[in-house]
Amino acid sequence: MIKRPAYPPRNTAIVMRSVLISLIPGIVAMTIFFGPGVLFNLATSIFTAVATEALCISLRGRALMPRLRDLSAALTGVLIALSLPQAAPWWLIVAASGSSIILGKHLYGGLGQNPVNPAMLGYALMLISAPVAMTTFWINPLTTPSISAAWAAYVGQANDALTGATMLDLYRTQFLSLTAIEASDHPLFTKAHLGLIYGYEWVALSYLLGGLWLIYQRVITWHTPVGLLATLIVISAFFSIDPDTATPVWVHLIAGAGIFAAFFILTDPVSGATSPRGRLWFAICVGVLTYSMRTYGQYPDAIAFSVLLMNFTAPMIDHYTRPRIMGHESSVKGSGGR
Amino acid sequence: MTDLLLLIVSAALVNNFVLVQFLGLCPFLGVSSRIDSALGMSFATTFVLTLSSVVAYLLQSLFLIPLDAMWLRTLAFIMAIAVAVQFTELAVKKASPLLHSVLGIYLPLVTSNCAVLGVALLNTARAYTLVESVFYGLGAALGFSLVLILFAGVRERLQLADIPEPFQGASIALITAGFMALAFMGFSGMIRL
Amino acid sequence: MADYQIRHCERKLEGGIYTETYKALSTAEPCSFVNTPTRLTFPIHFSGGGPGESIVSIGDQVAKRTPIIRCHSGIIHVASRAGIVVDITDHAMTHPSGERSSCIVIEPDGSDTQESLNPLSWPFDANTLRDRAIEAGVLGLSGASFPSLKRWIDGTTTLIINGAECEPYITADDTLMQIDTHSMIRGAYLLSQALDIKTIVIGIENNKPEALTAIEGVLKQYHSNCFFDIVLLDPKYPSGSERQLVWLTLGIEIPTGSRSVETGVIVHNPGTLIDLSRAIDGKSITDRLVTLTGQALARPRNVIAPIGTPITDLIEAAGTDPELLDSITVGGPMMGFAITDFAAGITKTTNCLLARSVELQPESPCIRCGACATVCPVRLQPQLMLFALKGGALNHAIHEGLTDCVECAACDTVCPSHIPLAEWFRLGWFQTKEISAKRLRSSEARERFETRNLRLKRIAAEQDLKRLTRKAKSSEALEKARKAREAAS
Amino acid sequence: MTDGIVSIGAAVIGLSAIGLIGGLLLQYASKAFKVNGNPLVDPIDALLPQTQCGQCGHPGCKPYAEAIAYGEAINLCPPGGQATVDRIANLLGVDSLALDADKNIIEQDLVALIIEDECIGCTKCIQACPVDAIVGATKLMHTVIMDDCTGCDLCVDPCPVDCIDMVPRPKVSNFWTPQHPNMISSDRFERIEMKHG
Repeated sequence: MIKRPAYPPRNTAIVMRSVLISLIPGIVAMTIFFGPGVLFNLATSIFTAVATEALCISLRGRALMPRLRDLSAALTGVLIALSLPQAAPWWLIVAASGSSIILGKHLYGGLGQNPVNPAMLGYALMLISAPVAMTTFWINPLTTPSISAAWAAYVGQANDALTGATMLDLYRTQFLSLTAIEASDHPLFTKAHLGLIYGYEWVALSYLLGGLWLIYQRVITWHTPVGLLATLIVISAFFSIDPDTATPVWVHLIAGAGIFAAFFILTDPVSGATSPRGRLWFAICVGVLTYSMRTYGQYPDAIAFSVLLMNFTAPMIDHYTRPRIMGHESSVKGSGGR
Repeated sequence: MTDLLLLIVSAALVNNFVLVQFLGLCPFLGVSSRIDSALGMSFATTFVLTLSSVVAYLLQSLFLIPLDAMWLRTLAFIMAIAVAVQFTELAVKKASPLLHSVLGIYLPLVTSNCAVLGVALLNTARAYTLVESVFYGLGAALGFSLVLILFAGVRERLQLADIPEPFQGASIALITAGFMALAFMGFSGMIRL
Repeated sequence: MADYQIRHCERKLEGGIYTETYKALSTAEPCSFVNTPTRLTFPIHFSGGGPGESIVSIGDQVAKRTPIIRCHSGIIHVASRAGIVVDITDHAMTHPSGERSSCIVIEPDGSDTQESLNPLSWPFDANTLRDRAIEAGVLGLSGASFPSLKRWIDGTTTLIINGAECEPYITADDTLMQIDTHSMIRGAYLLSQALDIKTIVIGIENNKPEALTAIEGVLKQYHSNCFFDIVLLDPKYPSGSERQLVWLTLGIEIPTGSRSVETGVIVHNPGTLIDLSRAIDGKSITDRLVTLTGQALARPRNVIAPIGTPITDLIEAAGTDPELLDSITVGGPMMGFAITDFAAGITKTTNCLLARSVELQPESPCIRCGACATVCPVRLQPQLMLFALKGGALNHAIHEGLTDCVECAACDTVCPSHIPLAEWFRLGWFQTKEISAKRLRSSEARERFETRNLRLKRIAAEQDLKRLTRKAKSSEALEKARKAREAAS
Repeated sequence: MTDGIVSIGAAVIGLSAIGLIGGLLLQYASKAFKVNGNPLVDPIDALLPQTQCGQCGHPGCKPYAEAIAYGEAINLCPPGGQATVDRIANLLGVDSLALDADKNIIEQDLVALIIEDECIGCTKCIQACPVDAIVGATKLMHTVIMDDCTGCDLCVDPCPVDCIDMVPRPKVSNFWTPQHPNMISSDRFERIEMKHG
């Protein structure tokens, strides 16, 4: 058992490395349940991200190695690959990864300056630009593609039998039209299949494991994940009083990107709120927005849009959740003389 | 009641005038470099928008329709808006001369703010009742204020960031506004009215 | 026996950090005296107590405790050893600016001639005591050389002895509390009597059991009508910072922009109280205890050295060749500053010389992780302040609370990007001061300009009036003359 | 046909009536919200350096502040430098301008110094000083009060014997500025290791 450190890591590269390590269980689970395409995507995405980062830095005439060594570009690449459809063709990955590094990060001056989450920006851009690929090139959880099938999907010749919409999308579009009784007979959603075949549970659990390890290592604080997950659970539990019309709690929690986002996307320190109270509010707002967009909006998983929206409110949240400075009467007005 | 609430949400977020319908971009870019001026502009625009939707409704129902003078609609609306704007300008100048100076030309330009005329025209085109007009105008104003203030917050941060030279100033602001519009696309399809 | 209690502090410092302390390095050997050096230097403007002027000239023979510098604030600094003033010149000094400034250089002649002031005898009032402290050159002895006399205003109810030496490495106050406990308690007691204070709080960290035992031993023998409240603190940095200490021991938050005296509390270091006790006996301040420590020194220990002793001599006294060191840290690793010219003499505020070689990690961009905010003892958001300062928006930084920063550098220590946050904040604070000084000057100029314009207007009006009356008179006379002439013709 | 004309006439009259009502409302508003003087002058004046040097073409800083409030260019103040231009631009929400190129830009904080050996005591400089920072009397030597001098150099030209120099302002003896954090990396050190566990 590794002893819990008393303070967060003392090095940006170690922070990024810890996040990368904690993603390993999730990646393994994804590969088991969704096939080797995940690994192709990862390799492409990381390569594109790091190459673009290197290009941008050298275009600005800055020192290359210190920035590449901090692994932030690689982490963005991994996050992009994990959030894109598993059967996505290579160009989608390259476009998402490259645009997130260039548009999301280096237009604003590189690490630490970007107002929005680069990975989510890349995802949202792709969702707008290539909506068909982004909504239908997910691996159907009832199948497990072979290496050759995964490669075919990678080069853009995906087999329709292997792919489909995400479970969250399916639930929304097909399942809600059925009654609860009909639903329990539906092959996709019977309890017997849960976890064993579809793997969503196992992937979510693996991400949860990695995320908890991050909290244990003090790389992230509990505020963000707890804020998002609790909000999702509470709201979906409230609305699922009527099971015929609402998506149940477990689908919200594990079928979408909820847990992955709670631990790895929202915790991006650069584009989020910075005070603990601010992080809690940030995550709660993302939760509310995500639920409403998932339920009423036209995109299946709205985490990316919610995160982007909240990124824009982060400066305001920072301003209004500032703790009271010692010796001051109120918390918002910070100025004073010595 | 629920309908009115949905009307506000729809006007403010789903069909946000600035980021979804791309109306009123001039003040959105012009006065968003500082939060305090954005706040002032928000109040001014909210006031003008709400007032002008009421006035437009009254003009429409009491003057244009009875006299069968719909061809004068644009003219009449612009006149009403101009009066409201001029009134606001005088009030702002009295209340906060600094804000008046900071808002500069953008305050009188609210007259030609297409969001304001847009709300008035949409109100009449959709045949909203008086209450609906007010709420629609209010929603549009809230949406405008929301994105203006948020954008100002982000721009204040951008001013301190180490942005590559070719992108400094207006270009990064436009890019960021584009990303903001991208984020607002998440609301699309949420409310169909 | 004095009335006293020992209690554990019930409050916990918000933020702050636990660091490796390395205190044992310098306490392994007992405290000792150093030999009188061959040269002593005394900066005229930077000896503590603000800018001043020399009251000796080159060639003067001075005795030990002969006054040599009078600060504009009134504080008098004395020669720490008898000798000859050989020079008054620009010289390196122990100061964060690293600049040279005019110093009095004295070569000790080894003689033992000395002057002293008349001892004060009880009863004396606060003013007498304050004048004595000024005359004897007692400073606050806290890092910022804040003259202690300003802290002495009426209405104080509590005296806190700051025994929380929370900076790593330094053991100067700890040692003083052990070797001169009686003087410290006496100084505190007499000060309390003069100011009519009934409670003396001793804030001491629980990693100093020897000092605690010594204090308890003295208090058991001591006769006083004060109540001594000994508070044991968690050894968390920066609990020895004034604002934090007042809050920890008394639960009082000093409002922003004011000092502890304004809430009726005065805080003094053990060294100040010992000096005060000596000053009452008529002895001006000539020596101080300095911790020589750090892994780069062969024999780290505490020494008592004459003020003005060059740093070179002290490094040699610690068994190390000064040539081997590039720079030395004056003060602790957290709030100290680096000195590269070892010819500089120690001042009344030099409590520690730290020599060590620690690898510097390269700085990388801030990722707003917020680690700094979690350790800030005043709950600032250092990451936002840094962003504003780096972008040149000083006002923004002030709005975020820049002026409340105590520059403890805890944020600096935990920063994963290795950004020198505290140094940015120090710079920002100085810029703030500079701007407000300029503002003040320009508003004074405006006033003088307006007064002058009014005066010029008034003078012009007066002259107009004079001319008009003169003209009126002369025209009257002219009229008369003309009439007379007309009448005549 | 007549219907159309009637309708057009009614519309035009109606519109005019509405215009009239609006006009009356605005007339009332302009009375009710009347502003006396220009309230911008004082905040602008507070930002100007108060050297009263007249290099902007106005007799003193306040008149220049008034001129700015009524639309004068904001970049005419050399003693304030670019920083002042930026601050005024920020206050008024206008674009900042580069300091006017015709003005000789003063990089340093200067003060006047009278070479006392050469002074003939003519009092011309005393009359020229806008802030009463020179003391002396006829036939007696004059001296500049350094703390009060704004460095406007208005006293230099009137001096008949050219005995006034502009010198850098003497440093206040205990004032110092810390080194810039970007500059001190060589002297910097890691503060301390954290205690783990």
